Amino acid sequence: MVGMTLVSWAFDIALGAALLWLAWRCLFTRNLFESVVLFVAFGLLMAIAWMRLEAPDVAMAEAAIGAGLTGALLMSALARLERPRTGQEEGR
Amino acid sequence: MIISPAFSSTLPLALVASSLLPGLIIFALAEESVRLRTALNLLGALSKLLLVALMLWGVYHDAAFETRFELLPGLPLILRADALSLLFITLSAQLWFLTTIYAVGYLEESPHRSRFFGFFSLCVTATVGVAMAGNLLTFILFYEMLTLSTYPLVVHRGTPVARRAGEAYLLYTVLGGVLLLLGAVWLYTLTGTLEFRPQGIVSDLDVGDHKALIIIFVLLMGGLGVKAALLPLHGWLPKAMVAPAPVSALLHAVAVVKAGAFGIVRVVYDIFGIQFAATLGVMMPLAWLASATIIYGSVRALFQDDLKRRLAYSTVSQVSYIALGVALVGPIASVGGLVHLVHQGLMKITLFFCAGNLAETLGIHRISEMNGVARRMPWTMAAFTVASLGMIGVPPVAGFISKWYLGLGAMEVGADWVLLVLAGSSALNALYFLPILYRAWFLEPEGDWPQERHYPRAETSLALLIPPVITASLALAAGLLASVPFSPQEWAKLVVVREFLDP
Amino acid sequence: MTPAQLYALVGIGLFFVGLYALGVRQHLLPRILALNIMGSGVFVVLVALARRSDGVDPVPHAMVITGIVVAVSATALALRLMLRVAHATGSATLTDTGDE
Amino acid sequence: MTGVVRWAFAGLLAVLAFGLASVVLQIPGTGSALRSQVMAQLPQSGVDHAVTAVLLNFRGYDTFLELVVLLLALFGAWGLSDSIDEAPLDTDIDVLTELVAFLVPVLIVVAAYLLWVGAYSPGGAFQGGAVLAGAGVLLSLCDPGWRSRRVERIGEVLLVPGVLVFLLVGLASMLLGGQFLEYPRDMAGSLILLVEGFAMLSIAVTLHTLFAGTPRFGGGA
Amino acid sequence: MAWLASGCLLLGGFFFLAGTLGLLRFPDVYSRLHALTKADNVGLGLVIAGLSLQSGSPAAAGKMTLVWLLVLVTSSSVAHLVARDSLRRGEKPWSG
Amino acid sequence: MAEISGLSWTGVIRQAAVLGGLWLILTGADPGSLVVGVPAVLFAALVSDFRGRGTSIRIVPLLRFLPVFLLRSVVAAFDVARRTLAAGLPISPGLVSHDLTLPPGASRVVFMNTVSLLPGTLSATLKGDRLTVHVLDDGRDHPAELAALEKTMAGIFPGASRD
Amino acid sequence: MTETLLIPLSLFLLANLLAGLWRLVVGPTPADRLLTSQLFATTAVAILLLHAEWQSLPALRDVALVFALLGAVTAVAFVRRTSPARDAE
Amino acid sequence: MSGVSLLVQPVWLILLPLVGSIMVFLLASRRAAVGVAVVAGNLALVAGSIGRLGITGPWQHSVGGWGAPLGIDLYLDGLSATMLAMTALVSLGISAYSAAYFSAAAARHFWPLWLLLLTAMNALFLSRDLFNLYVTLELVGIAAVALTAMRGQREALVAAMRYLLTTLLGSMSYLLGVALLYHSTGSVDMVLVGEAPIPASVAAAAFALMAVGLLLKTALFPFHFWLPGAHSSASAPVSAALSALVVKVGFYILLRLWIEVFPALGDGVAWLLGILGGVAVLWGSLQAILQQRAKMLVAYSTVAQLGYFFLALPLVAAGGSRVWGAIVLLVIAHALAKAAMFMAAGNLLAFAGHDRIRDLDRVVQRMPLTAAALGLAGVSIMGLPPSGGFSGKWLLLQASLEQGNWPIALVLLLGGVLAAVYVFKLLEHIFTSGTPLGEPRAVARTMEWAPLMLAIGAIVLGFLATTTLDFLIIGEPFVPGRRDDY
Repeated sequence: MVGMTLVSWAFDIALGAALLWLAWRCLFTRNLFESVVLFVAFGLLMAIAWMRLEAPDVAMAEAAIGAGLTGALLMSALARLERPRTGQEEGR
Repeated sequence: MIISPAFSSTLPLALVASSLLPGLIIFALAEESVRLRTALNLLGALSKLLLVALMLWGVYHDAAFETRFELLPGLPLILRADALSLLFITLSAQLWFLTTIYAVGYLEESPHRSRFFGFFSLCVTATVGVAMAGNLLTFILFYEMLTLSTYPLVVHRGTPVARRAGEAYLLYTVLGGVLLLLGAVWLYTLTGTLEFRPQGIVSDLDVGDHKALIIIFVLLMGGLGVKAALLPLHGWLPKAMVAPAPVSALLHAVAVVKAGAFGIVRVVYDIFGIQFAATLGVMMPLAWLASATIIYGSVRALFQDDLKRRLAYSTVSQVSYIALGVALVGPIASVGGLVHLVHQGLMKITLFFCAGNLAETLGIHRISEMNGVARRMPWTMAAFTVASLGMIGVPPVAGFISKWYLGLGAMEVGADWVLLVLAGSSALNALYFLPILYRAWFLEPEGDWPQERHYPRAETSLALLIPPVITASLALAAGLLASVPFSPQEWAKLVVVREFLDP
Repeated sequence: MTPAQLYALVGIGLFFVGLYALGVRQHLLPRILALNIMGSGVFVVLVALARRSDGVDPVPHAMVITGIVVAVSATALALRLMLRVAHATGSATLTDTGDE
Repeated sequence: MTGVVRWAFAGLLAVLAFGLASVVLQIPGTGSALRSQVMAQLPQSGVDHAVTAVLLNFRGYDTFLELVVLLLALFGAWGLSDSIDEAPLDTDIDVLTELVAFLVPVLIVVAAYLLWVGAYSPGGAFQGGAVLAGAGVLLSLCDPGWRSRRVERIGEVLLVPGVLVFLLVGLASMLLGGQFLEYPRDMAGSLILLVEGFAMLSIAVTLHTLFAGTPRFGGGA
Repeated sequence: MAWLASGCLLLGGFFFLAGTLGLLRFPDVYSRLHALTKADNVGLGLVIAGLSLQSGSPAAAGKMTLVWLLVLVTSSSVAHLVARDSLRRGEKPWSG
Repeated sequence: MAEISGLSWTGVIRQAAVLGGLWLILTGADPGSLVVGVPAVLFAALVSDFRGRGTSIRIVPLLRFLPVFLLRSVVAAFDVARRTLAAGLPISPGLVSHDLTLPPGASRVVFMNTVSLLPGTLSATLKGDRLTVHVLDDGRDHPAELAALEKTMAGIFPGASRD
Repeated sequence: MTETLLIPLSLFLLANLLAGLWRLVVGPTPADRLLTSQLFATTAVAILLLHAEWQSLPALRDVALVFALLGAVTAVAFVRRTSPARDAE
Repeated sequence: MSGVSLLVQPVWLILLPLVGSIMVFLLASRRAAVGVAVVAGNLALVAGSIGRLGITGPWQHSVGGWGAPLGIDLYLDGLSATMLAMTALVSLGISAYSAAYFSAAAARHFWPLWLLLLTAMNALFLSRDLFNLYVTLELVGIAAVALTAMRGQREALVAAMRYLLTTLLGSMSYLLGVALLYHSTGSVDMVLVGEAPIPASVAAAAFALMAVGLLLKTALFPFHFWLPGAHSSASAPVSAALSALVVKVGFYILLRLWIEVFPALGDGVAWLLGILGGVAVLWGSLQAILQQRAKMLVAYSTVAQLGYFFLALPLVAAGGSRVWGAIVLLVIAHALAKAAMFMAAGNLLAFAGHDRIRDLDRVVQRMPLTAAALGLAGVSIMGLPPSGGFSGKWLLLQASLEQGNWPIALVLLLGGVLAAVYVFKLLEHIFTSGTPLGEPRAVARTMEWAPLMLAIGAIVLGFLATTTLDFLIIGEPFVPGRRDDY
């Protein structure tokens, strides 16, 4: 059982370290696309972290949002960022 | 005489409203509705005169007029008419009436008249409020309102010079306001009240607080001294000369400088109590300062060629008579100071009206242009002459009465050096007024006037002519009939008796 | 030290990594991502500490779900805004302060 | 930011992080916070799953406001609407269209499943809504033309009921003598399902609109 | 049974490793796609098979099979899409 | 059978049946779930049919193909594993073209996806009817394998013969 | 027996996944990076399923389901939004 | 529950503007009319709540019927009612102004967002649940950002972006603090958290996090960097709403936290915030004096005026609810005056087509009502009598002198002088003559009356100071833990 705990710890430590490293790399790489993909990957690992924290509800929300929709949102934004168009001005 | 409480509490409000409401309505009026505006102005001025008369009668018979409203916790807004307030209110009500007439004539066809008369009315409202303030908070409220309503009048013409004058005016008055505020709040933390009471509210404080009290006194005097143009704080006054003549008249004779002087009287009498202030040892420095201002103003006036500037420095000098009278801590000197509040107002407003007439009718602004002007405008110069002589202190004009009481009062308290001040000041007054009179009456005109305008009925428009004539007459009357009941002198005595001698 | 505490520390770490990036990076996209990562850090703290001796407290889970919805809404808006800024100024940074 | 400032900033943050970390370690891990109360009241809540009970009942007000946040983000995004530049549709997108055609019905069913399962285990309106929004996003991605005028109008209308039904249920519970959102105990389960159902629709439409934008709306009335 | 389950799981893990190694070692995006699509999907399938054998619950097994099916469809489609995308970008396949 | 547009009741029913099965798997056949399940499944079926994606499938050839597919998938995985683990990285990739006989639509897509899962092949791009396949080992006889697979597919999808 | 395998295997898968990060960081093409995220998704599904068994949290299977479904969304967004519409040549 | 008591439930304050927002969103026309009607209705509801508060004292509403700590409680006492009343009044003025200000196309975006902002602020003032406050804070922040960005100009977009990043950062920091508190106390109800024993280090960290988050949103120096850009580049009614209301929200929460949750805060914190407040007063005023554009000047004036709220914090330990009352008085006075100022500045901008101060002398005097609004609002900002600003400053000055706290007194006075300088920098342009540069555009009457009425409100507040202060202490909001009696 001690072995099990050790493995479990190893899993948590690896996951935690990976999360921190991903966050760091995601925020400090100069390549925006890499940032975005790293962020998606970060979301995936976050979902695993929620799982480890016995929060399946949160894991599911994170899976749907962090890994799915946010990724699409970011990709879409990135695409438009690199293909600029003038937005319409309105109001005053 | 029995006055119902409801009446006695609404009368002060009515007095304030009689100029406030017309003022607010005038703001909303179109520029073209001259008649309505004039009618409103006169209506307000007349109704104020009427209310003042009513109040004079009441106060003379010991009636109390008071309105209270809780403004801050434990600090009400108090409007109260006592003898001292009425001295000031009467003066301002009368002069407002006359100045209104004068201003209607003076500003004919100039732009922004609605704005001008609106602020003009607010200015008078503030003056009335200052006069009736029943505590220091109320006083400050109206005192600041006075600042705000006179600023637009100072910069009314909108020229760069006017705006610079306005900036200077604001700089002085705002800083003064800060000093006043600080002093008032500090005082309140010591006493728990700011109400004006005969004998003051601070005399029973610990000796340990006396040092603080002295600082508070200095702060309050600093705040009030700005408007009263006490020596280091007078800088704004000559600059403010750029304002239209009725404004100058109002600033110098009635509203602003008098509010400052009146405030000094109030603080000395009803906050500190004159005897206590004397024991604090703050009165002698005030007397010295006032004396210095008197001499300094006169000397500066001597070297001005611009007529209004000369009159302005004369104001600096003359207003300090009031402070001096109070600072000497004697009933007789006090009468002199208080009565000068009225007398100086009457005389100085006459002078400014006349200066305005010269500028408006002939385009004359400088003394060196005044040669022979009396031949062209005898009535105006007659009024000017009466007022100048009064300023110098020639009997029987009102100014003599003031100086007489001041001199007597000084001797009574053993401050003989004041006589020297008075004498010196009078001599300087003579030095800067008599040459003007000489030029006007005895020298030949040097060709055409700078910008002459002709009027069918008289030497100038009647609206411009009548007010100075009346004020000159009043100044003369105040001197001649000084002992008649309700004369300024008698009323000043009443004030002194009630607030000074009665325990 | 428990795993919960480990994750709480990771959450703190994420919060500060995000904060540092928010302060240092110029481009708006990493800054928006930084806020999201900071948010994740906070959520992790909230959920990690919910693992108590006697079971899991569901209230923070509900809070975090609410927080995630709020975060995604804000992110969507921020991305929109970033695009408009980029189109209007020609660069997706805030170096051009527009304070003139 | 210059190097020195950067290092100073990093150092400061490091110090703060260590401080905060030590504080977090001091928080007592004992005590059950609100767990015991949630568990005690769970039978009254109308659902069997604690998180859903908290989200939709105990702290339903937060969820209500969360729907308002979504609506707000949408209104805000509309104010910023920009011309949308879709990649032009190419001719041979068989794999993509078939993938989407395969996934969309599955996503719809799974979304409904998550909604239903929320009463018993993890899941619920938000997760379901996100999955459903995924379907919308896929549709927008592979076929920008799918949002016809009619679909758009339906979408616009569907934005609202999430908040509105929640609100009406809350008001009804007030009229029945309770507080706002105090469901009658025996109806709580059905009411929560009702609220969640509409919330899911609105969440999905909102998330999808946030992704896809609304070119028409931006043009003004 | 347990042995079979364990075997499936281990084999699944092995394929995952292979997929990752392929991703790391293969020279271009196309060959990496091969590695990923084939190895990881089969790896996942084996893991799922092992878990299904282990849990013995048909409901769980059904759900897991469903998951596998979905992953299969999406990842093969995505593989195609990514390959097409790379070709369009002018990404030359590695040769030799 | 497959309708390009409009509503076909058989299509809806077939879709509904498939999705209903999905629902039952998801919920573990909980009868209480039908309150949500029935409308959701019907709605999803309608949506999918509105979009004209109904396709009929022959069950028997499908069942016959499944084990083959599974086996070859595993083979494919082993193939990849072998190549990645080998020291010399024994691959020689290349592109192979293949002209499709399957018509556009589901069958073609299923074919392409299957190609990607089978050993050594990855459907890379499609232009018109010409499918480009990326192969890991260009030495093998890919055209034949592809043609065979296509034939199997045509058997599974009855509507997909090209004549 | 199998029980004891679950958690080491998930740790192994995690390590696997982290190794994949290398590809994510070096790229070189966007497609390579995206591929890695697909690897992550698949591996994460496996980890989730393993944990569902091990932690006795069947709900995690639903999470895995959501993963499997929505992992495609990012990829589709990638190919549709960032890629050129036609061939480069 | 009788009909009347059903109607004066606090939830209506949230539901009415929310439903209104959805309505104007769905409407095809008449958005402004509906919007103004909703805001007027909101004022009526607030009046009703105030009436009930006067009769029955403070009351609470447990949403969902659970009650804290499991559920969320809404709570209304003198303080929250005062903030609600302030919001209702100012937003009515802003709404009237906006009805004339926005074109039909812009109105379509403005009204739904604006009513949601009102919803959010009402919800925030009613909440006493720390997590619920986070949600409402986000609502307020996002709505404010969206409104800022709505104008679409370059500066507005950049400023909105910076604002968004700042406000989100603030929310995150706040939420982390909430997380620490929740896990130390097992509750997010303010009163319960305040009563629970919290380890000192945790309390300190939580307070620091929450305070920094809120200060970012309140733009206390040195966190004010985002404010001038955002407040000056937004459209006039939005600027008014941001400066008058939105920045107060963070301060309000901080105030509640200070009293309820962290009553044992040491003098050090008060002094730290006080010093920052003092610097804000001086720095903001100086910056305002240096500005060349009217809206920037007014925006920096907000930085300065916000400083007063914090400047007074070192006094509250000894001064108690009197000092709090004075601060709240200043908050209200600033809300009224600053809204008026921003709308007046908007009129100048609309009329002249620019807001360069040195070229304004041909503009201001053409709009006497706007000039009057500027002047009266300026009176309150300068702290001259009679005005709410004066009353507040008087009370603070009194408290600082009573406690012998001279530095604060001096900053108070100096701030007033500096305020006079920048206010008159604008005002002096009323009194010049000349023809306008370019073609002036007429401004709708309501756009002139709305700021004037608010400015008059700021003056009238000076006369209602005692009433306000008496009302404010219903339920003793400034005494920790007193709210459990109800």
